[in-house]
Amino acid sequence: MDSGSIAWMLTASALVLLMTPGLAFFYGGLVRAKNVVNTIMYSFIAMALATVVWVLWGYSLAFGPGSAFIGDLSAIGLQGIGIDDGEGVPTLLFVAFQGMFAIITPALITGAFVERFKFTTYLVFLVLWLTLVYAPICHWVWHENGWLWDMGALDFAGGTVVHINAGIAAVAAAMMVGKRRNPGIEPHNVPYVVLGAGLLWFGWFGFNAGSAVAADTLAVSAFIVTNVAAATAALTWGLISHMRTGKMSAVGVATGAVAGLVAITPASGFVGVMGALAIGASAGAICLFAVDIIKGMGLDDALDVFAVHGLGGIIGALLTGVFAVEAIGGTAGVIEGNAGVMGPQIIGILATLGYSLVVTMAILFVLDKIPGLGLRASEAAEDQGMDISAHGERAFVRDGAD
Amino acid sequence: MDSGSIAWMLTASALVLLMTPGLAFFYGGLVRAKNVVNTIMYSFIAMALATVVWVLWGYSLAFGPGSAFIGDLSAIGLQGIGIDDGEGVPTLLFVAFQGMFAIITPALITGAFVERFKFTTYLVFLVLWLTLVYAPICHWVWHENGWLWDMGALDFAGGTVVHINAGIAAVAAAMMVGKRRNPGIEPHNVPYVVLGAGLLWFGWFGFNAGSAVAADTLAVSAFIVTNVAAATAALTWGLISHMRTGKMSAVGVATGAVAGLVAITPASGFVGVMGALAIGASAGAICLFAVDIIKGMGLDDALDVFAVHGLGGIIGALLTGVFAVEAIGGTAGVIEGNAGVMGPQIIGILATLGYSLVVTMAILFVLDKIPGLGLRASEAAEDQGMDISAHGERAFVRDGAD
Amino acid sequence: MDSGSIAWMLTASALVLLMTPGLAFFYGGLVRAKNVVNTIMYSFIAMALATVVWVLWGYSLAFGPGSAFIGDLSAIGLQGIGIDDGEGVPTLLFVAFQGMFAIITPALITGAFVERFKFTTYLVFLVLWLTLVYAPICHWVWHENGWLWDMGALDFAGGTVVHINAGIAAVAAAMMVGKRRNPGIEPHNVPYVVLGAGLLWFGWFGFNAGSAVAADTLAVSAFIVTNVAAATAALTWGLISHMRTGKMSAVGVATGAVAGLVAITPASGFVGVMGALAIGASAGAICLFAVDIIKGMGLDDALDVFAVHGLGGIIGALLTGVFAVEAIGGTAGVIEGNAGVMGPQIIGILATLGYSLVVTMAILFVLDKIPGLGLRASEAAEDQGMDISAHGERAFVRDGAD
Amino acid sequence: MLKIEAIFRPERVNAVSTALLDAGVTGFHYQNVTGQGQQRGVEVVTGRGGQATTRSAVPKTLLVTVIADDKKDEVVEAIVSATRSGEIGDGKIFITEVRDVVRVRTGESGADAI
Amino acid sequence: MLKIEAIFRPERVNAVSTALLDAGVTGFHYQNVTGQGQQRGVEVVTGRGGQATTRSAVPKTLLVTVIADDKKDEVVEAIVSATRSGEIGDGKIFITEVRDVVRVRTGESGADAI
Amino acid sequence: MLKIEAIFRPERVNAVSTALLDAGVTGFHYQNVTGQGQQRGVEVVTGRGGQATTRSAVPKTLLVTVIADDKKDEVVEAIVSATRSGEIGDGKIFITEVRDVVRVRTGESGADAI
Ligand SMILES: Nc1ncnc2c1ncn2[C@@H]1O[C@H](COP(=O)(O)OP(=O)(O)O)[C@@H](O)[C@H]1O
Ligand SMILES: Nc1ncnc2c1ncn2[C@@H]1O[C@H](COP(=O)(O)OP(=O)(O)O)[C@@H](O)[C@H]1O
Ligand SMILES: Nc1ncnc2c1ncn2[C@@H]1O[C@H](COP(=O)(O)OP(=O)(O)O)[C@@H](O)[C@H]1O
Repeated sequence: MDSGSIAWMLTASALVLLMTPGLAFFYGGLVRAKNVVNTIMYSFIAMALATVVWVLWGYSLAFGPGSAFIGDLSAIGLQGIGIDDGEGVPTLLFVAFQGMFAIITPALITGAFVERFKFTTYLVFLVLWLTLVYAPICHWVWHENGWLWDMGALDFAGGTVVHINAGIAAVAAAMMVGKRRNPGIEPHNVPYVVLGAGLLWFGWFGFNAGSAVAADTLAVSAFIVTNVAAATAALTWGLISHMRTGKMSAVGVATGAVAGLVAITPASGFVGVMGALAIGASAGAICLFAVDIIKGMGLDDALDVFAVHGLGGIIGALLTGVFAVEAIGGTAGVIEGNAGVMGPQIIGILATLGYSLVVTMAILFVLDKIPGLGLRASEAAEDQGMDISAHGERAFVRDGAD
Repeated sequence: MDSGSIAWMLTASALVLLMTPGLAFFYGGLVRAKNVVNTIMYSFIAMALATVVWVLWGYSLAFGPGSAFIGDLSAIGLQGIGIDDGEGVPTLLFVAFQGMFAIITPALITGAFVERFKFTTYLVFLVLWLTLVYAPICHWVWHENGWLWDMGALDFAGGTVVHINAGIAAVAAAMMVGKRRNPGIEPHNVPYVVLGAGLLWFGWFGFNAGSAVAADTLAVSAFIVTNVAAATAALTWGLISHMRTGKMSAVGVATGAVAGLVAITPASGFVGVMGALAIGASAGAICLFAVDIIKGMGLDDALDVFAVHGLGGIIGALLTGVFAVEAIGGTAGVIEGNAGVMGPQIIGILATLGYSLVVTMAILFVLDKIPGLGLRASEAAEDQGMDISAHGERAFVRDGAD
Repeated sequence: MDSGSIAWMLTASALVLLMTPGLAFFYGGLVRAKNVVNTIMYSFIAMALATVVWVLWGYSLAFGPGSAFIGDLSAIGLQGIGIDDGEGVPTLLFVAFQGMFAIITPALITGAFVERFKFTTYLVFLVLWLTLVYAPICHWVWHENGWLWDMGALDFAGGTVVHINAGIAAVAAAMMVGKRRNPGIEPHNVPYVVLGAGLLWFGWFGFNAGSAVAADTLAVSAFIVTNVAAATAALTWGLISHMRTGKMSAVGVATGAVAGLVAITPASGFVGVMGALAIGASAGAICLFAVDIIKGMGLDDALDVFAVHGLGGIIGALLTGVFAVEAIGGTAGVIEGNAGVMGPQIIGILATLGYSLVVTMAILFVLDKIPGLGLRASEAAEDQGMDISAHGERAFVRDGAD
Repeated sequence: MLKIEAIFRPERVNAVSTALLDAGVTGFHYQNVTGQGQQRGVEVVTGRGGQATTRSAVPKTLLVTVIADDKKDEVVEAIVSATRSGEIGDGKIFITEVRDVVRVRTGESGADAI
Repeated sequence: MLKIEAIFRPERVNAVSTALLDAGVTGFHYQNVTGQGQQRGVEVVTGRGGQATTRSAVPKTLLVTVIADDKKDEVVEAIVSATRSGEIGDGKIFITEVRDVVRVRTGESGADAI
Repeated sequence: MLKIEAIFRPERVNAVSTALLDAGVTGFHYQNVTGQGQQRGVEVVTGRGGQATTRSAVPKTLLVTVIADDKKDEVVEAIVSATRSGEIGDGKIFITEVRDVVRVRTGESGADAI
């Protein structure tokens, strides 16, 4: 065991945990004031529920040896993992670190269905989705027995497992739950959006540089390219926003940063600073236009989860193949003459898109039919705001009585 | 010296420092809008005042060799602690890390008397309380000469020293300062409460995993059980809240997370994941019911400090004895057949409750008598709000003039 | 390479990054509600723009060998820096860490011209200022070829490079852009100010203890003196505020903490705890009085950048020379009998003040003349608020439509 | 000239705006208020999630528009149709007389200024 | 029908609510406003804590209730007794005539709609 | 007694306050509202920065002061001069009659209570 790597991975795990409150504020600021508590709770409760699922059976299904398609129940309740097990860093630390990914991935999906999804159904959805969608895809990509790992698909920190997966599940959810009755046009709290983006950016260093699972030069490389891609995408989005509207939207710049962070995620252990600049610029530009196009298609993916995370993840997965540098991550990319790397990348993207879309829709279809559950809050609840109807709380109380 | 352990302990110290702004927002969101600045300042000023007390004499009283009951003045002003002193990690790093605990403990108490306590008196109280209550109890439990340490009482990260201590001091303070004239029924800002809980959860990794004082497997174990207990308690509290009211209160879930974090604190270096699940579930359920019971008793412990920290700490201290695993922390618990561990735990709890209650009341009694001090803000100040009366500030200015 | 040092420097870099969102809220809370998005964006966009400038040419100009006055273009686009280069920690990690300093320094300046500066011009200003002011001064002080380094000027973490530099640039900016038409008298959101100060304090551990560029005893020493100086200055400021007004302003305490953090910055690797107490107390007192004096001089340095950062940096740079302890940083100060240390300190301060003032004014003079740029937003934009006019956003939307 | 003050559920404000503009109203302003009437109120959770209580005062929107006398019925009708749900809590409309109106920009007064 | 507008200290809003319900009022609404009168204002700290200044405009609550003419004295009395402290800044009550009232839910108008 | 309600651009509130005090007004209160009139509104960015749209409702400040009848012209003039920019959106002043005023502190009513 290396104490330096333990130190870094403890820190990285804490950083990734903080991303979820960050997401809560990023999303929470974007909705209307009557839905902010609900939106925040979609994320925050994932910290509770996903952690419990993860230690009980999620980790085992994702990282148990199992087959090429899914793990097994050998580590259920983390049984058999001793405090001193593991090489480099303790196995329990890997469990903790990976558990933070299992928290944020379903939380990302919630951006699609905010302001109308039934909260109790969401809790059931979260458990099923982690079990039936997240754990298998995680196993495919990151377990040495997984079929995508085996094929050589590159995903350093979760472009497919986390972002494409959540992005397409968001499409499924937006389709199944339907449009909001009366969507707002302005975010209710822009500072919250920026605070959330700031915490996400900060936490993402744990996400990407932590995916080296060591305090080594690869972690350092992942760290710096993460920063560069976030910066470039934020700038690109901001400048295009300014060119199109004459004003530089703060929400746009914050979203651009997130799009850049998403896109660099799969690439962060494989590309250099120049690759990161290209990936950031691509994500900043493409995701911005995608937001409008998808809105135009009539899908009420309320907070643009597919445009930012789905598409950002796809851009990142593809450009990982293009810009991979052998001296960094051990695999050469197209630019270094290795076109063969693209096949597994494309297969990984398609498999994730297909599997997650179908199974997410199936889960939601079933939940919609179960008496007492159902996907959609009542019209009265939606009109009144989800904060009062689902949580019995008003976000901000400032009338005479305070 | 081990650079990995230094790296982790630097990080952990910073994380624990951040818990106090987290607490400021957790508490600040719960009060009415006219008292939020004051509530935040109770915590924030502790970062200033407790740090100064700690380096001047607090550390020496707590960790100087002294007797079984209190340290001494040998390290006053940190004299005699060289930059290279210490094993594993430098002594100065231990001083810094422990100093963060001395900040948050008195800040926790303030939840009991928000919206009415006189701010200047609070400053004096803080100095006296750290000196007369915190430093001795810290010495009893964590110094090798301390009588509770000597007896074998287990408190990995501060269940007695921090939480039971602050919780019972809160009872003393609520009794001495009396009820609010006109308490509100709704928190003024639920997002602040969740933000605060998020920062507390994040920082608590430093609190608990940092209490290993090394980047080792014990720190890792403490890290993961901390996360599991927080998650389980948040979920338990949320589900019971939903069963009782039909709505899942965000404040409830956030409070549940804190209760879980409190309860796992003494246990975090001794129990495994299964113990953490049990501790989290117990704290989530018991503290929730205790909130109502204590309110029913007519004590205006405004933000439920005793129900969450006092009782959470007691639950944790007892269950540490129950669930301790020898392979983890070197001590077997009741479940592993060592019933003898319970005696010191119970004695530790009772001693802390008794000593802290009596001395805190004595301090407040004296402060109440001192001309120019006194415990309670004037009625006019309380009506107008403590922000204007004690700080000359309004939290939110949004009228025409901005 | 030492994994412990890598772990700490990864963490420290992330911490310094977080300071900029912290600054965004610190500054954002101080302005009026109609300008908070704009104020936040001045900082947030620096995370994007300064990062890109830094990796493209900023690092090379600052840390390329070059001459005594400026680096060179040898590392443009970070070319030639391999993933395994460096000793102790990888060179790329030093690049990343230092890049965070290049983000926050220009962001600090913005406090001078909030509520009226043209946002697009700011983007151009930021690029020019980093290139023409920040990179050279950074080279002077921190590159072994730099003339101030060579002379033995002590600046552990950026008292001159960051704070004096930003503080005097703020004076230049306030002079060039002129006064606000209609300044407010109260901050619009005090909790944001404290949140920002909390994040700054937290992140500053990375700033100062990270400047040891290793997880060693020097980092530990820098950590603890940072905490002590922040605490002492916050307390000093708060107590003087209370003596003068009868109330302890939260904004005052938060500002005091920042002043203390500024002042300890150059000293943090050279002084001990007693020095830190003295530095904190000096900064807390002197900067408070300076705020009023400078306001009285009619300069609309809106958020007191010079009083806090400029003067705080000067106090720190001077007292570094006074309190330096040979056993800590290898250099004795005046108190240890080495008066010779003061010369380079004073020269460093004067050179930074002079160079930054002149070149910043020159940059702004030119930008003012360029058609389509110009320094000042229109009167209508200023009246309406910069949020709507520059970003097309309202910070808080809470009318019927939400 | 009449001042029409309408109090209704906040989620109706866009519908009311549209209806008023369709009815030819020249301007209006609105704001959030807290209202209490026959509506039992909303259930809020207290005691940190352990108990629920009914808060009788609920968020409402108050909109004010000043109109010429002859527009009264049309405007009232427009508001009613945009806000009526048939449930308790739909709100009320109060009508008062206005003595004079001044348009700041031009100095016009009386009916011309509406 | 009369409109009663009362402006008072924010901390009195619960007392006023109770007093009005006791006086048989059918509904009301209130909101935060900034008020300026003879009250010298509140002392606020400026200059980052270095100086104090008096801000003459202070937070107040404005409550509006529409009542039948014959309830006037009772309602005014209720408000006065719930808000009077005897210190400057207690506030004022303004009474205006209302021409008509409409209850949206039922379409009732006039006194029935109050 | 007259109630003067003035709606104007928020940045003018200090100027209006000063002008009113100069005109001898005894008190007033104001609050933020959202207003819609001839002003085309403000351009806001939507679609996460990709598009701009005009939001017709804009932030305004509503100020209310109750005065004696003979002060009407002076007060209207004071407000107009403090708020007029000549651009659309300057705002309007509405004048209504007040039947009675009560000063809570003293119980005075009528003109004495203003
Ligand atoms: N007499 C009144 N004066 C002022 N406001 C009133 C009055 N009566 C009702 N309101 C307002 O109208 C709202 C709706 O009234 P309520 O009695 O709940 O329903 P309904 O109008 O459907 O009978 C209340 O929340 C309150 O704000
Ligand atoms: N003429 C007025 N028109 C409108 N509001 C007024 C008027 N006079 C006073 N007020 C309001 O009443 C509040 C209390 O008035 P003030 O003169 O301070 O105390 P008092 O009513 O005790 O004499 C003020 O803050 C203001 O909001
Ligand atoms: N008939 C009206 N009733 C109520 N408020 C009005 C009315 N007409 C205008 N207003 C208010 O006055 C503000 C300014 O009016 P507007 O028509 O934009 O400009 P102007 O007064 O310069 O013609 C509007 O935003 C609105 O809030």
